[in-house]
Amino acid sequence: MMIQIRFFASLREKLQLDDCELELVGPLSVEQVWQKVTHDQPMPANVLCAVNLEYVSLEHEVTGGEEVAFFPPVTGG
Amino acid sequence: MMIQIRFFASLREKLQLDDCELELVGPLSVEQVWQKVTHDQPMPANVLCAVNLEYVSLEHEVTGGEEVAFFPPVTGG
Amino acid sequence: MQVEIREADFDPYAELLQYQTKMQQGGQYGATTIFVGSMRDFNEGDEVKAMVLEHYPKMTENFLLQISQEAAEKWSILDSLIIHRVGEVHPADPIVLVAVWSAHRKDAYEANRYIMEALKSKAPFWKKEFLEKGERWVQQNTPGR
Amino acid sequence: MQVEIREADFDPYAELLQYQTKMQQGGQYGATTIFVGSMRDFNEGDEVKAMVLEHYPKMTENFLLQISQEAAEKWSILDSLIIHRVGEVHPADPIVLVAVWSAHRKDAYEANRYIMEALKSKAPFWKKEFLEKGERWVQQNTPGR
Repeated sequence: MMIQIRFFASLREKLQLDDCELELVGPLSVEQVWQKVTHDQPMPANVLCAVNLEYVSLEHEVTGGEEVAFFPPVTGG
Repeated sequence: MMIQIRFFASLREKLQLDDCELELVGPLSVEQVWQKVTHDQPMPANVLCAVNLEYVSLEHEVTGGEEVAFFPPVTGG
Repeated sequence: MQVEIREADFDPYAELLQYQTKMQQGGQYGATTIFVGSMRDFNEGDEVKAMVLEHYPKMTENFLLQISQEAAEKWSILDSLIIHRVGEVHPADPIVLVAVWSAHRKDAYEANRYIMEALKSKAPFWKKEFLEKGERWVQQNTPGR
Repeated sequence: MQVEIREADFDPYAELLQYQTKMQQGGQYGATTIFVGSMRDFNEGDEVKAMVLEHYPKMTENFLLQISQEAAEKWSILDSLIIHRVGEVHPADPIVLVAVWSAHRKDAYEANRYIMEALKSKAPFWKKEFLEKGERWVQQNTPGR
């Protein structure tokens, strides 16, 4: 099962990673997803994470078919 | 010395008093002004009073030349 | 800082656009808060057909200017505008417009609410409602409601 | 209840007039509160020439709709409207419009501020500022400021 991974704003520029896909062999926490796709780059303390367009904690597990997004603190309004 | 007296809104209608003048022989509190011009009608507890367009308490003294206004609770906005 | 009493119907959004264009402070304010009070067709269980707003000329303007100045002392604001109707109004007509321009939203929100609460509790305006049967003076404004 | 992401400049006052006309609830609402956030030409000691607003499509709309619904559950409101710009903006351009219609002012003020604070703290938008020399991402929004 595949998952889609997206990065936004300063995080995308800093990591120089485009949106990508990852093949899952078993369930992964979003923190483990980060480790895999960034090749173990340290995660900034204030990174926010969403799965299927909803905020989740880093312990949230994905099992396949999800869209996982990582982004910096929001600055809208 | 004369003072001008004005009544507004429900108070004007209830008292059936138009704006009027009063000749002062000495200083009067606004409460005493009320008594004179209304011929001792009881003053409703929530009456507001202004002298020269500024809120004052009923003890405020007028000495002549002022505009004294009595009105009910305000209901603007 | 401007305060106006209007004897005819006004469009708050057209007024805002016009005032803001004249202000020429675009780029300085990050936050604009606006309150528009409009006439409701229902009050205290009765249908209201029309309303007449009386005021105390000059004292009203003085008072509104005074609360605008108080707001400008308490909060960091760039400008403010108050427009208030008098005379006969009908359901849906705008009655009051309060606008505050500030660099930041906290000041803009708090100053706007301060002005409205002061206006509601102390500005010398009075409303008389015309119902299907008869008329009545509104007794008082509810604090903070 | 409406939520919109705009890719082009908008006039908040024209939008309000249009939305309110369509609402057809005149006479029901006594209180309309409006917040307009505009681009400032100055931030953290630097002149800002332009800004690019990025967002997370779909998540943004979902989130804004969710906070509109939360506001409608917490307060008694008749309708609400949120418009938020994305793309390139310049000083004085409107960035966000939040409007709330209610019978009474307390609900309208509180619901509007609730929506703005939630939007500022959690709606997935990001600002990149363009200065005289170089560019930078805005690091974070200040709570309640």
